[in-house]
Amino acid sequence: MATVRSAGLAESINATLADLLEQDPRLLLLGEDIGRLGGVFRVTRGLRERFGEDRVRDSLLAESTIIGQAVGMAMSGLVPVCEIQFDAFTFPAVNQLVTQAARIGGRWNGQASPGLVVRIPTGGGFRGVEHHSESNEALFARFPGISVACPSTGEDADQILRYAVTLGSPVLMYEPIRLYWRRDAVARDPEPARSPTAARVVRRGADLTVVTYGAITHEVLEAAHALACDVDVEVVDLRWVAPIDMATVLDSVRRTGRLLVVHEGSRDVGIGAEIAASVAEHAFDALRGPVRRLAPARRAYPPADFEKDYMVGVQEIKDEVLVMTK
Amino acid sequence: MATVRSAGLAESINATLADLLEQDPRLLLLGEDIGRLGGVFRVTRGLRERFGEDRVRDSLLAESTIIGQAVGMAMSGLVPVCEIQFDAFTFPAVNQLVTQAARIGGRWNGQASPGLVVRIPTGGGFRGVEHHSESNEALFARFPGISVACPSTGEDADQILRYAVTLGSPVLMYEPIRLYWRRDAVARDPEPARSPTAARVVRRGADLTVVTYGAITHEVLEAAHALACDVDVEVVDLRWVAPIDMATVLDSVRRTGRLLVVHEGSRDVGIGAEIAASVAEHAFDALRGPVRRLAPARRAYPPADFEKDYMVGVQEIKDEVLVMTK
Amino acid sequence: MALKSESEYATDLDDGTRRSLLRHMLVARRIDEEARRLQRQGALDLWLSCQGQEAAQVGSALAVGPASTVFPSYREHAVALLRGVAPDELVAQWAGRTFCGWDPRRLRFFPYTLVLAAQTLHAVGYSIGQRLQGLEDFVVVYVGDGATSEGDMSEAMNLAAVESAAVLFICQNNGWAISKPAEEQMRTSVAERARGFGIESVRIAGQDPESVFSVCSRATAHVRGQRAPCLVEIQVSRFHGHSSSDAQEVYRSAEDIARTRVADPVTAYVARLSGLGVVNARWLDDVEAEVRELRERLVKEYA
Amino acid sequence: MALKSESEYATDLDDGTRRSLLRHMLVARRIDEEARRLQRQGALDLWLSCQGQEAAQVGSALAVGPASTVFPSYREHAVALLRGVAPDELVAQWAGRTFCGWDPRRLRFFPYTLVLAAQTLHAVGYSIGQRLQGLEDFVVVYVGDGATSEGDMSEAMNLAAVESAAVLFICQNNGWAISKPAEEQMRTSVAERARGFGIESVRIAGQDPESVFSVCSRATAHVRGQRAPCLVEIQVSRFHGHSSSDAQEVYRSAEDIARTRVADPVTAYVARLSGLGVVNARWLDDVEAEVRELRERLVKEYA
Ligand SMILES: Cc1ncc(C[n+]2csc(CCOP(=O)(O)OP(=O)(O)O)c2C)c(N)n1
Ligand SMILES: Cc1ncc(C[n+]2csc(CCOP(=O)(O)OP(=O)(O)O)c2C)c(N)n1
Ligand SMILES: [Mg+2]
Ligand SMILES: [Mg+2]
Repeated sequence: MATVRSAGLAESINATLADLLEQDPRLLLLGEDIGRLGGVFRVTRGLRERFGEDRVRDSLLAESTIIGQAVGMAMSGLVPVCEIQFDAFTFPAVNQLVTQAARIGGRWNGQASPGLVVRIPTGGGFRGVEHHSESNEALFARFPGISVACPSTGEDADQILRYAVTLGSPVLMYEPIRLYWRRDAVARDPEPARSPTAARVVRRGADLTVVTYGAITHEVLEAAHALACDVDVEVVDLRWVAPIDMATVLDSVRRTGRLLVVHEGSRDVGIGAEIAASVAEHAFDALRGPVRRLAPARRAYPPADFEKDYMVGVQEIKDEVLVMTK
Repeated sequence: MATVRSAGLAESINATLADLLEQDPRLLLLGEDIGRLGGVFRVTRGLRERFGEDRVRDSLLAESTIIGQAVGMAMSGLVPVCEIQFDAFTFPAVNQLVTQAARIGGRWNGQASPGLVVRIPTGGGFRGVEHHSESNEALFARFPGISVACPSTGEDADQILRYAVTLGSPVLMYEPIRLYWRRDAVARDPEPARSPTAARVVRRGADLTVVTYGAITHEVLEAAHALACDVDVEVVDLRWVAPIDMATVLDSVRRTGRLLVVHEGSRDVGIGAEIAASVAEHAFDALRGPVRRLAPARRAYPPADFEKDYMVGVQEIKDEVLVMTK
Repeated sequence: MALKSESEYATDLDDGTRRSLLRHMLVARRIDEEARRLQRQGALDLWLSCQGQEAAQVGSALAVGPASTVFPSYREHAVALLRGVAPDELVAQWAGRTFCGWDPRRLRFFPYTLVLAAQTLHAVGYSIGQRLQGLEDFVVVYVGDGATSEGDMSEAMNLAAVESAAVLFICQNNGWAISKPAEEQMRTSVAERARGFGIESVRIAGQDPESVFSVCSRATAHVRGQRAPCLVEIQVSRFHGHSSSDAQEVYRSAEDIARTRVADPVTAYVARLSGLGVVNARWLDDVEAEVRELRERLVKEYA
Repeated sequence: MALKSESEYATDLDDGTRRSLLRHMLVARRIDEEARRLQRQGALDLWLSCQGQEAAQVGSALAVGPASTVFPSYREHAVALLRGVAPDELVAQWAGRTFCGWDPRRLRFFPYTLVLAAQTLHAVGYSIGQRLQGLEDFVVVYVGDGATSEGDMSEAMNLAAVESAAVLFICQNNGWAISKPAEEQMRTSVAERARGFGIESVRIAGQDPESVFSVCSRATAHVRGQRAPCLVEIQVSRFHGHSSSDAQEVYRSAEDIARTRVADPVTAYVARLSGLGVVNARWLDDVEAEVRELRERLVKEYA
């Protein structure tokens, strides 16, 4: 299995943020402990020293304040890039995100286009304590007016961020915590995505399509490589879960005839459901067998000792692919 | 088309609440304006006079306070039945619902089982102003530890409430605003649901299964009756969207070979996606054609003048059924 | 400057300002009456009347001046009209045509927010954002007594205090949040609560537009001078139900409603300025004629 | 009763109480040291040290008495131990075994809440619920300085004030919310903020367990006597980083950290009681022996 070395996600995002701050005076960063400390994951390390405390702002400890204030700043013409400290702490800000940030454009009859980005460290696998390992991207994917990105590499995060700050409506970017410092990755198909918002076929294959996104893309690729002699798996990295690039997914399934969706967020009413349902509607005739989803069951992310049972691993992915293709 | 007269949903819920308050001294009601006023929809009318202000409590104007306080009350052994004034105003309480109410049982290692019900007026079609016509049940359906009910009749609401107060974990009940005072309904198959949490086949049919829930069940039944000469439609009223009674759905689809899901909440990453995905996985071989979903697109509920275009009506349901069966 | 109690403010307004106050109050009252009528006829889906709150709204809106940016709640119709929102633009959202009938940017009067207290954080964020860009950062945000219970209001006060943001909070305490009396919504007052966060505040009666104007002028000067937030709590009366869907007779005593109506700030100010000779019948007729035209245009557009 | 400032409290505790305070402080310190060690060895995933906050925790926990129900935040290890949580039960959640290692109901010490300030509303609701059932309704809720910025904290204070709930809020202000200094988190103090909501409050230094005990005893008497909430803000020092993952050297000056350590409440109280002859070497040895056993059991279970 060919692996490549690359910058960790944290390093890559840090560099992109620095570059964006450099280029656009309207941009500022806002979040708990992002300044002095450089963030609990050190993603914003060094930026306060470089750009000053006005532009790299240690916010109050209140997530509704972070987003509500950012909405106002965006109205004033700034482009706030917020950080929520851990995925689960987005909940106190749900009201400001869903009923306010997402709706300003419509409420202002298109006269306001808030540039607003929210970076959210997400996902498990690092023995986090309660509430520190969640994957809640599907919550926001339902809501109109919000875009949701889930990069699995530093390059994607870079492209997403650069696009997000220009979009004029809120973008949430979910950053997998366990990729922040990971430096080696399974090699990917070199063909780039068609556009900043497009999905990307990261491995070409003929027998079965796996649609995935975020950190677990790495496990999917690993499984695909491990199975290479038996099954030729195509892997689609969605990169965005709202809106979803269904064209790329449908195109792939029409070629392979089989669909497996794999994600780290829990299964029920999740992104996998949306993909499976769309494929079962729009590529029904191409399907050679049932569409399947592989994702944690609908239960709380458990204490660290039990997270292995909860999370989907390379072995389960391999097993699932084999069941579907035998 | 046979229609029957029945008590409106508001009247029915009022009677059930009165009965529950009568029977169980641990039960209390908590919500904005539910006491003196009897609720903005008058669902709790007369109850404060009858049971006193301690048990029918006009809460502070803060949804996080309502739920957070109810969590504490539930810990003390009471069974709070809360009301949120309109669906969209649940958002300030999302944190208390998802990270707290839903997780107490697990956090206490099963030693606490909070009895906690939240009644939420939902849905559109009455020319409501911004934020007053939403259907956000799918948001909560994702989260473990919360059950979500969506009754379409007074009898179902009654059965759901009586079950919910005994469950020992939070239940959200979405009450369609436009059914509060509606007194006539298309006749339903008399066979009752197998259990309080089961879906119910409200119309037997052979050609196609429509899975639906909540207020729009009435439009689905109307459409089914209107098409009766051409297509024999089976209608499944889910009644609960979390957990979902997939057995009843799969059983139906295995008989009819076709699935259409209809709901009022927006389509993407919604309940319909979950149903369609599960059917495409577990009843794939029974399917005679693509599964389809009929639900509003991913955009904000519009101003009243445009709600007709947004909502799914009887005509669209009929059209969809005909397309799928021709 | 520390804010003083209402009685310490001399109300030495010039006659032009006084007439301006009265004119805006009369316009607001008449448009509100027309909107209520339109609602009863089915032309509007809903109406939240501002009757009884005109002195508070006009007095404060005139005091803060046109350079300020206003974040309203949803009942600030008198402020809206004073700011240049046309009557037909004002009612458009209550007729189900749009979420905001006016041009928020041009008027610096932002859209109504129906999710209570959410706008308070936007207001503070906007002020900070303006300041960071070296732009006019004086912001006024309106909020009701009931809405102050929402966490966002407290968070906004804390943020404004910590950032020393140039935000004037105006709480119109009309004694009710739908059916919940303000005394049961809080133990103290909104003004006391603001001080707890480190925000200077004052609580005043809202019957007399001149004292409201004076207090809000000084509060404005304070915010601009100190570049620090300030809160003015204005006690007003709500004449009608919470909205056109609300029958306040269910939860409010007949005497209380009657008492409210007697203390009508509009009729009282008409009487006062007439008595002082600041306005006369001719002036009043002119205003009524002007208003009649506005109403006719409104009726033509909506009825 | 109005709460008085710290100096007005005579500290006329009996020697038994004094020894009890010291004993609990020593146990907490040693268990915390062991937990830090276990974390460094990889036996615990994370540890949030309570070192420097023992006087505040032990003084308050002893004062409120065993009949109270405690809603902790997540750093109240000294309170936990005093309440009867065994050391291995205490660290179980930080070792990834469970979300709560003890029996919350039996100990009336409820699970830690990691979503900041959420527990403040539970505490008030619980107290109201108990009162409605005619049961013991005295509740103590702990919260950090940073967490008070969350809307839930303000909502809880308002609810407690309006309902006159028997809740004692204890804010341990350790000067930091991870890397954010408390002075930048608020303009005033948590105590002042509480008063704004109509809650009696007092702000005290948290070095001396006796004055904490006295103040919290009176606050308890106030809550129980008046059936009204009360807030005690206790200024404490955080010796170590926010958690074992946090290198406070990045954002905190070396002098500040050093200053903190000098003012160690545990060593100071050992010295004081030794000097007064309330404890002697033998007594201290006995405590250390007892603690050694607890530590050994802990290490056996986790290392
Ligand atoms: C978050 C939220 N919860 C509930 C409501 C429903 N609601 C609309 S207005 C209102 C009362 C508001 O009272 P107050 O703030 O005093 O303003 P007033 O209507 O008296 O001007 C309520 C409960 C809402 N709009 N938003
Ligand atoms: C809602 C929420 N936001 C953010 C966090 C992350 N977080 C955990 S502790 C902490 C700082 C808390 O500071 P403080 O309340 O002063 O308590 P201390 O840790 O100093 O005891 C933060 C930001 C969280 N746990 N919950
Ligand atoms: Mg009011
Ligand atoms: Mg702290």
